[in-house]
Amino acid sequence: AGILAGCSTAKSESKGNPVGKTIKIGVNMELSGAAAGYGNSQKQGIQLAVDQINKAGGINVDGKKKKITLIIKDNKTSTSTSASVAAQLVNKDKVNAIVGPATTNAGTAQIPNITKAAVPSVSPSATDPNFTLQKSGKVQPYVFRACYQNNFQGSTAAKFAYTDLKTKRVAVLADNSSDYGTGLAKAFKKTYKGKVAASQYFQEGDKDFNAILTSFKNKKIDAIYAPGYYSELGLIVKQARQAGINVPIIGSDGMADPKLAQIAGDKNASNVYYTTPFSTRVASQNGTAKKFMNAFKERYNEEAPTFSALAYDSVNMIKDAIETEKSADSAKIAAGLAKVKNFDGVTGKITIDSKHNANKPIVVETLTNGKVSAATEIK
Amino acid sequence: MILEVKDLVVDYGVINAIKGVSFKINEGEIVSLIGANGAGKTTILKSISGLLKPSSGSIIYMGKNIEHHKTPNIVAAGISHVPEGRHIFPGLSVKENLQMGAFLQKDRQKIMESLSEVYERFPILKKRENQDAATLSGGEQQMLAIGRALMSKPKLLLLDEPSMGLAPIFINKIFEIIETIKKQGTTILLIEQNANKALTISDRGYVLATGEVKMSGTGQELLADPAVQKTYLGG
Amino acid sequence: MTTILKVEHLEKVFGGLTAVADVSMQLKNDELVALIGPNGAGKTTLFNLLTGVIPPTAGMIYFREKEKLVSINNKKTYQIADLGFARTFQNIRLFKNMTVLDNVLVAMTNQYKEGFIKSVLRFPSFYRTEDEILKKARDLLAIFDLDKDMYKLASNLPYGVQRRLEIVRGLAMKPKILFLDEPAAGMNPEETADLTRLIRQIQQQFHITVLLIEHDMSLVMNLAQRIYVLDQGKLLAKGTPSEIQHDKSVIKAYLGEEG
Amino acid sequence: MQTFFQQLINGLSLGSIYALLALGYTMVYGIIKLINFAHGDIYMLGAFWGYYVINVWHFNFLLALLSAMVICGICGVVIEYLAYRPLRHSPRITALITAIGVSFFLENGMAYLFGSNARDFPQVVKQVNYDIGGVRISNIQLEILITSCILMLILQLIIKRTKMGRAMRAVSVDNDAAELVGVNLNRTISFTFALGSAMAGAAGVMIGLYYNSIDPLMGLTPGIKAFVAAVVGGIGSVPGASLGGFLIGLLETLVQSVGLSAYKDAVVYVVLIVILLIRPMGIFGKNVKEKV
Amino acid sequence: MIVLKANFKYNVCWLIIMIAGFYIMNTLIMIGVIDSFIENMFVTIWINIILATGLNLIIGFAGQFSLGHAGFMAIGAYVTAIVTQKAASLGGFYASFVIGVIVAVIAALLVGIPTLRLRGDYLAIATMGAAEIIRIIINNMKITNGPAGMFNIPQFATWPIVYIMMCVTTIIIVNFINSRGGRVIKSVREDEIAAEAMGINTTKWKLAAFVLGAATAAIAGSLHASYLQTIAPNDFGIMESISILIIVVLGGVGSVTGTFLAAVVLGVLDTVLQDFGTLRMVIYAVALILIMVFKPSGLLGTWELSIRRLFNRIKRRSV
Ligand SMILES: Nc1ncnc2c1ncn2[C@@H]1O[C@H](COP(=O)(O)OP(=O)(O)OP(=O)(O)O)[C@@H](O)[C@H]1O
Ligand SMILES: Nc1ncnc2c1ncn2[C@@H]1O[C@H](COP(=O)(O)OP(=O)(O)OP(=O)(O)O)[C@@H](O)[C@H]1O
Ligand SMILES: CC(C)C[C@H](N)C(=O)O
Ligand SMILES: [Mg+2]
Ligand SMILES: [Mg+2]
Repeated sequence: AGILAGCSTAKSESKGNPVGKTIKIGVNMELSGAAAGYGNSQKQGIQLAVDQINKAGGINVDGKKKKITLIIKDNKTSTSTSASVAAQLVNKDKVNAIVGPATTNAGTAQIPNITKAAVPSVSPSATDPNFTLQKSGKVQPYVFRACYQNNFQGSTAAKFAYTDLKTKRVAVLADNSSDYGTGLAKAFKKTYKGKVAASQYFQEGDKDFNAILTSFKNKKIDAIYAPGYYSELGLIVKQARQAGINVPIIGSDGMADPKLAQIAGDKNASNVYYTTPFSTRVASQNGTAKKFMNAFKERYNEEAPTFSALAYDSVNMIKDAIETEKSADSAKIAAGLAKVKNFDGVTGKITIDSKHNANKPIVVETLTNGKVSAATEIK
Repeated sequence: MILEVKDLVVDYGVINAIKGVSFKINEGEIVSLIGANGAGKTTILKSISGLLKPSSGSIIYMGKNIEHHKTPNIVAAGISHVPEGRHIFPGLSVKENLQMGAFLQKDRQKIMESLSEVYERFPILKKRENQDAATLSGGEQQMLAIGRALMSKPKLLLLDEPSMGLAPIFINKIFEIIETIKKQGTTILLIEQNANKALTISDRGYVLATGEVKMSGTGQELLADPAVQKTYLGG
Repeated sequence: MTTILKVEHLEKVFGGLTAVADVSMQLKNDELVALIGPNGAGKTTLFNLLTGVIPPTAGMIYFREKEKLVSINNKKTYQIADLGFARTFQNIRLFKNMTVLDNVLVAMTNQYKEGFIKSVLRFPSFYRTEDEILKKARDLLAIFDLDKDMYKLASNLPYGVQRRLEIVRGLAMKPKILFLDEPAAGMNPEETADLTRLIRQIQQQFHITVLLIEHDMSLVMNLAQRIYVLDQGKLLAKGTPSEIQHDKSVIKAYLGEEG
Repeated sequence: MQTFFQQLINGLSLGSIYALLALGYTMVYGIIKLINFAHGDIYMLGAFWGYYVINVWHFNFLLALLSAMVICGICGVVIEYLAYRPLRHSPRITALITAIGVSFFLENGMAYLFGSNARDFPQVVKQVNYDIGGVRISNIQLEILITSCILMLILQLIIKRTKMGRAMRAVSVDNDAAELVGVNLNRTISFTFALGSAMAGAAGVMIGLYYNSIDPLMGLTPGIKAFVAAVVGGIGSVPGASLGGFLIGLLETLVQSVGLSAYKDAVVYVVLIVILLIRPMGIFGKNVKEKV
Repeated sequence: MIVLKANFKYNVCWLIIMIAGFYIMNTLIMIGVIDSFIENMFVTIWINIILATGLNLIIGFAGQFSLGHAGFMAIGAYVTAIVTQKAASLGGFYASFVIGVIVAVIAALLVGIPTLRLRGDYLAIATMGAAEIIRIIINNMKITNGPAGMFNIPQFATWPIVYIMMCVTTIIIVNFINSRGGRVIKSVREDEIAAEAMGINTTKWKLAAFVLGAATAAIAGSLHASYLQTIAPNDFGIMESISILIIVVLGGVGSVTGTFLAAVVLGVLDTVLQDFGTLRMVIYAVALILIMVFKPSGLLGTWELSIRRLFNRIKRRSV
């Protein structure tokens, strides 16, 4: 075996994909499988951004306008397919940058392939703190994200719950099927100064939370922290209210979607809080966001979900990087992305830090009767 | 003439099991098909009752071609088949098995009548009425299979090796029963390894070998034939 | 002649039904004994008890190992088989989707060693063992004129041939005692006569004890040295063929008037 | 004590949902021994049908329910005709794979046509909560509970008392013999699929209404749970399926109420395995011993 | 000794085919025909082959319907991930193979001893449950990093290692099938009662096949983890077991050649379909149904490629 293994090919290191007639952006996305809902929202945001850019003539690359060609591929929410998609994008299609994937798992699976090819990626929603880091703790040179990482969002929620809502005892109910819920829950518990009276989990796709909620009832809690996505959170809010649990329910940006109130029922969606970068309320004050919201509504006939906004920003961060570097070669885009600063995104003013995380203001929105009634910026 | 089979050819995939067989059955007769293992006897019976679709040839029952009819329709027309290996319904009681036999009969009164007729003929079945059919002994299962076939009051009864695996005393009884069924007006097509007994009660018989009719005649003629004696009667 | 198998007060109850009731019997070395009785008498059940397929409700079964009769009541089927029991089944149980040869080789499993490592790495000794048992299997098949069908699937054999193969498979186990359950069922008289000759031949050639169930009296009366008659689970009679043929109770319960 | 009763209600109403789905599973399995993997997806189709007719054609609840049953029944028959019937004489594992294929097709086809996001089910029946000594139960929960019990009884009656039921039982044990007594095999199997699928359709509308959230993948998890329920109860047995459903619902509730929610499914599977080891054919399953 | 010599010839042929495959692959990579994308596709196919051959051994040859293959794969994957993160060396990698196989064998024994008494679909559902239990435990453990899974796993499994392991596991399984053990498990599949009556301890042999299958699944898992460098509990759910089952049935239950063919066909199909977005799985599903309806016994049924037969045919022709 050793002999055969020994004579395998030594790969010559290439230095990224140079730009051609157009700028090629690959999309490695969860379009089918468990995370298809998120992936398809993101695809909408990406397409909107690209169409807007192309309509405006393209991206200014050192004085020359170049249009974007999108190459969209489905990774069916599978790590091995994601790796294969990434390999195809960087080698066959010679893309200059990648947007996606949506999930941390699929996202990390593409890292070896894009790193070898020196093509940067921006994930709109991979939230694991270690996503952008190598094992040694050094930053992954080609990996960026447009969203918060869990620790930041979780600890913000903990502070908000303790300081602003003045809660002393909370129950934590986290989505246990991806890093998102558990990561946020972990960060929350670490920062929260009060007592965590109960800690339970649910799975993606669960529909019945009555048993857990009933068990919370006699725990004398002041609030529930429930990090997860709106499909389950909508049901949690609904069932909690129907069970007579009227304490605040605090969540994360996975809840920031108009569908939450639709599923929960407007009446039930009161006394609900969540951390988010992207707020329809903030948006009304933010020109960029407002334009995005309108364009989105016009094109897709629905309110823009957070995931579309994040994906929209991901594309525009790449545009920003190209413009700073005056080049759309993939290695250059990576360098440009690392320098993104005060970028005016629809999810706020984004600065990429040394760990390739997106720093941006965080807001806590309050739902009352299904409508956002207040938005507090947490510093 | 109640049944006529003309130039019947049946294939199992590439295997040509029946190679052009013709025979007739007159109303009220007992006709035997005899032949070695694998001669194609069962295949012919299955083709008549529609469980197998012939490749070519025709099967004419009471003047109508039935070779392309579906089994339930053939059963409805008055043909009843007691299959090789009995195929009773395990998990159903003896009584339910018999009731299944009258599946196409709508008149409850008639079903009750047939049921008591069958019980009269096979008193053991009455005794085992509520027992799971799967736990019956071989002989009892054989009676049940015949009883079930009689429940539909068939004009033509197809019997596939009814004496297989039965005790000698029982074999005699089965043949007696077949004769009485005939006397009550049912036509019978009988397959038997026990050629001696079968030909004795048969009006006519056909000898089958490798998918073809090799010989035919009245029961007595065949019994007396030296070739038949040698191969099928162990003489 | 020494006793090889001894059964004492054997009983088997299924739910409310006593299928075998207080049966005692003995088989001697090299004997050919028949077991007859009406349908449902419990013959097959008795076979199943003796070969460990089902456990008895009461009673003892002893088998001669070396010089002693030992109880095999609590042994599993495969352990009993290893002691030298072979059988055929009333409804043929061949390994249908395997070749005739493989059917026989499986029966020889416990007669040769072929470790996992050895067979996976294919040491030369692997081929030597395979060669050896292949030859043995082929010789055995030749006796029954089955060697020409060696590579056919068992399911493609005609019924009568399948029954013969089941007997070969049993013999391949090198048994001390062979149980045959209705070996002639579904055979015509000529085939039955062939089978009768064959059974006699193997019994003499291999020196084994044979116990057979059969409804075909031509075979039973030709072959058996002794006959046990079972009725409703109980022993109704035992004796030589001629004794049994004239036994009133046997005629009444089983043979019928013509015999 | 109050908590206990509340959890009991929670468990029963969750169980009634599993039971409702398990009934359809068990029927189809009972008759052609096919694990109809697509059963959960028919349930999803029912929910989506309800969603559209209520939103677009403004059907009332009952009409939506009945029409969903009809439509799903037809779907079941069509699926059987196209995907399973050609495989009637093939190994069972082949049919299982086509069933999986049908399931993929329905899930992804619906995702393609309608998007994979969850959407809210129109609330045509106003939810009313009854409070009995501090224990809450809603009218919809009651409705589901009662419906699944009634359907179970109806099914049991159909199978035990009607001619079609007898035909179904005959087909389930021996195809050839059933045909030989005049049973129309295809019609009987079609009927079974229609019945089982209609029940899944009913479940889709009711559960859609109850949880107020539907999506193309909604059939996956409950489908597998319902199958487990059917197995626990003894697959093929109608009362068994109901019992299995309730058992799993209660078990999940129990596990969650003691705080082990992370291991909810694991506990269900442990219990499944233990039950199978004690009763290899499930609780009500017939132990068909092979006669040697 | 004639048999020995003839077999030596066939074995050498197989060896030459395997080495030739390796060098063709190697050359194509060198001259740039195969880029990392195609390499990726091949490696995925090979890993699937390892998984599906093992499952075919259990389902096709031993006749035990197991739906829990992904669970054993998960064990191998996690052991390798954990071990190589602690000991990031080739030695650590190979050690993780061994440990993974050992853990998987223990798990297979724990699962198999009680459940293999069950039959058919009941066994399927029990093994599926067992695999889910394994997955849920992994999902809730600290050392496995919970649902987030593990990433930054050092890559030791390059394509040559995967290729060699595929050859090795295939040789093991095929040689097992074509020996005493293989005959015995097939007899158990055909008729347990008759096999018992031949002196065969059916429980032991069923378990042997199950454990061997589980061990190869663990190897596949190790390779998967090390090659992809990322694993998560969700990769090893019921759907993964089902997709392995699909390969087995599509190729033909009881045909190793068929498993190879089906893994390649599905692997290529899967790659081609990446461009179809949401429609991807719709097309896949339709393809699956059509293949099964028109080829119910799988692409190859139980047919096996046999060099011996090839030789004989050539010989006959030349005579
Ligand atoms: N399902 C099948 N597939 C392939 N060949 C078959 C099938 N059934 C029967 N045959 C073949 O068709 C031929 C006729 O079989 P058939 O069962 O009709 O014979 P038979 O005369 O009834 O024999 P027996 O006395 O053994 O019952 C035989 O060669 C048999 O091998
Ligand atoms: N597993 C079982 N469960 C219940 N009853 C059984 C079982 N096995 C056999 N029986 C019953 O035990 C009795 C004896 O059956 P057995 O098969 O031993 O009869 P037999 O003498 O072999 O008859 P035949 O000559 O018809 O084969 C029958 O009444 C049968 O129904
Ligand atoms: C879209 C979400 C399911 C992705 C999630 N935040 C993750 O990092 O895995
Ligand atoms: Mg026949
Ligand atoms: Mg018997």
